[in-house]
Amino acid sequence: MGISKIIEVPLALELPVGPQHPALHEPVLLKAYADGEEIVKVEINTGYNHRGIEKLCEKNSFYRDIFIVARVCGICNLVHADCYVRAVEHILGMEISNRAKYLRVLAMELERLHSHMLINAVMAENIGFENLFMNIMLDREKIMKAKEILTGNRVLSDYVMVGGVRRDIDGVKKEKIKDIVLKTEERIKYYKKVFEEDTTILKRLVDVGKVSASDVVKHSLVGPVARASGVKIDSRSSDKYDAYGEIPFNVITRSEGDSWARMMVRWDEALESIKIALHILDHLPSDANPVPDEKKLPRKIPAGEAYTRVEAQRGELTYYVMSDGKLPNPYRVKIRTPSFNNIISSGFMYVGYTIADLPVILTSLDPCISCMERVTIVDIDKNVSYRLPFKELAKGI
Amino acid sequence: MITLSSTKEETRKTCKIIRYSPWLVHFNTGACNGCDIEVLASITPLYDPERFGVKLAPSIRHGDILVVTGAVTKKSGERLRRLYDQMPNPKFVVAVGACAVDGGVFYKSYSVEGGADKAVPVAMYIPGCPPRPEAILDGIVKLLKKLETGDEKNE
Amino acid sequence: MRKPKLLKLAFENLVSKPATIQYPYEPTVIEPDFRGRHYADLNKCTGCSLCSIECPADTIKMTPIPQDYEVPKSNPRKIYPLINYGRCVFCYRCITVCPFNAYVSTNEYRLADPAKNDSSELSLSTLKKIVKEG
Amino acid sequence: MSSRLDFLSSFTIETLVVKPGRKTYVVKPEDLRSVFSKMIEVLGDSSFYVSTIIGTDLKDEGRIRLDYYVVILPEEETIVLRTFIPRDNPSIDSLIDLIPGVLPGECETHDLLGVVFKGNPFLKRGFFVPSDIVEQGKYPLRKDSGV
Repeated sequence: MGISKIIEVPLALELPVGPQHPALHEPVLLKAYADGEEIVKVEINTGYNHRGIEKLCEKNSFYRDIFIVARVCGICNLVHADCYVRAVEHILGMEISNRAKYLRVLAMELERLHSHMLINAVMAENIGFENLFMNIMLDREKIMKAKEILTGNRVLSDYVMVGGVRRDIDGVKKEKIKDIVLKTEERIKYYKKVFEEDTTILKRLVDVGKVSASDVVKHSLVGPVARASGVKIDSRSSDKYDAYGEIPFNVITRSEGDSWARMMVRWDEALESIKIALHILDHLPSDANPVPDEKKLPRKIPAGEAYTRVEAQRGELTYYVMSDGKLPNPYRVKIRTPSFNNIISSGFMYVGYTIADLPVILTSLDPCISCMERVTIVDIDKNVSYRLPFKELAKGI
Repeated sequence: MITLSSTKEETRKTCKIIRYSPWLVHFNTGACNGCDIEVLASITPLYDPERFGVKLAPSIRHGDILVVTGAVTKKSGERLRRLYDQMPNPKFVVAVGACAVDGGVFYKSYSVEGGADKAVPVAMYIPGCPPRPEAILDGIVKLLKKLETGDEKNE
Repeated sequence: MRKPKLLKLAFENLVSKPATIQYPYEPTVIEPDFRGRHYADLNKCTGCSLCSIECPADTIKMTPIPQDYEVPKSNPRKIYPLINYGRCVFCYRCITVCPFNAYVSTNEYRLADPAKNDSSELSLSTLKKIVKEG
Repeated sequence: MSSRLDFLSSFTIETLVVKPGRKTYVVKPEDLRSVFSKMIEVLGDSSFYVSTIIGTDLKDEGRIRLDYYVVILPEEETIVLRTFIPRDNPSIDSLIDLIPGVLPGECETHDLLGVVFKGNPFLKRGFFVPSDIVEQGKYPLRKDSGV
């Protein structure tokens, strides 16, 4: 019996970064197959965070969905609620007052600020810079206080309602938020300087997880991940929703395309958000009462469909809401979150880097697993010499 | 297996071990990570839980209190049970947030078991969506105080 | 030689006030309109159960008022909203949608409890107990 | 911008608008692949990206509707390519080799709605839908799934 097949069996280490892991704050299982130190293949295995939100949205009425949809992701909850509410307003053909638009943009920019500070703090923690993590989180508490003053709750702000916002802002609150934002501005400038000069950060982040512009577009990566590779996409400047048409701001892009560039794009965007917030606090129009009377909102939603885009902290977030006019529930709600594209097709980014770079690259994509939890991913080996780990050999080819 | 409601004397003796330095292990069973960033914020120097000896344990084997956030999805429910069995005795579970206490807004969904008490025995519930960092610390301090008095009823 | 900047920072931190708030002994500043514990004031509540329909987490159950309480005439069906704080997400939808503004909201946030509690004793405290004669 | 897209008119059956102002082209499912390969040819493969694939189960019409939302890059304009496929055994050919970015959308539509994308080797059932739903062979987003 001749030898039919020779199987070259290298010792490929299969490293499960399990659903419970000090570095990961959310349940995702990264199975990294590494040959020695170099990562050969990453199998991203999810399913731990799937809560069936789209089916749940079909079972609840339009107004109850605002609060379910806001709980898709804790860090970007206001952006989800705002995008969903604008979709319902397009179906209803309802116009909202200018003041409500400005207040929505102010709340979203405060949320972008604290989200960018959080992901930079988690990146500092993952590369072992514990002290910087503690300092950034300390300053982030001030932004949470500003958000609590504006919307009434620190994280999940339930601030948006069909037809406007749920709380108005008076002079005292405006002053409090203003000096909090001004104090945070110099702190962020200081942290940006630390990220530019500190040798440990530069060694760990520069030239790690490099992505070219054409790869970004082919894999439809969005948000700071795309802008760090020179692709200029930003829903705020293209869709000009809410009050972004009247507020001067510029889209930040860099060209290096590695993890360090992604972090610097986030710091620059944080400074940009501060400029927007200060501009809003100075030019807040007072044309009408932004708080709609929730007792008189229409019960019956006419048939129709709407597709709205919004620039969440991690990229372009889109909502598709369709109502068939008969039921008070939506017929179909489709949520496509930025992490859905960024994490799932990012298997190709890890190939060629060492195991120590795995958490760095994953954190530089700003993973929001609770956003991403829609689908399963399977191993993507991109033109890599296929090596047979023991486990798959046992399963039989 | 010594749990809360075995003999009162035993509970008080064993709980004296962890009363001064309870180490937390945080497991997110399908949460919207609102509660996770609040747990993270409560570890930072502003609230400084190290005054009570509270610290994030590096691995589950060193943990005393398992902080569960999130509506337990069916798939991460098995991982929660396995994690609970891996913890050394005496062990307690704190359910943080409306989703972990009773399922929150997702309790009717098809892929959610709803509430941590359907998978593991829970010692302390901290409602709120998300509870403030002070509320989380307040819950843990209440659990520690309850351990001293040892007047434990529920399993 | 970039090192002295670190020394300056270290010295700054040495003299600056500690950033920690001694939480249980020194209360942290809570905004007056923070969304905390809330319960129904049964003098105004008419038992229309609109709040339990609108609650996104279905935590409000309309339960009958026990016998030994004086029920105002405006509540014919003698039922009141019972909020199960375990599942409540504190979105204040019930407060904004209640046609009679019958909800009392506080910014109380320390709700940790070994058992899942609800708003029964708070709501019933708004009613007068019937004094048993003899 | 519309001048570059008039090659679409040869494929479209009808055009409509999804609020607010997204031009929609209804195409037949068989020539979806040729539409995208022509788009790569005309626009170049790094000047548009597929933002999302939305599958909707139209139970009373007995059809499943698939919308491909494509963002044209320099001006970031969103256009929609809409196809209808029969509901009983829905299958359409995959675009995974032309555009790697459709992988998440196709995997999700397969796992939630049961649409088979011919040629996509990565379709797996039941990694994120809990295992008891998979055994019952149900697709959660179908209207009659009774989940």
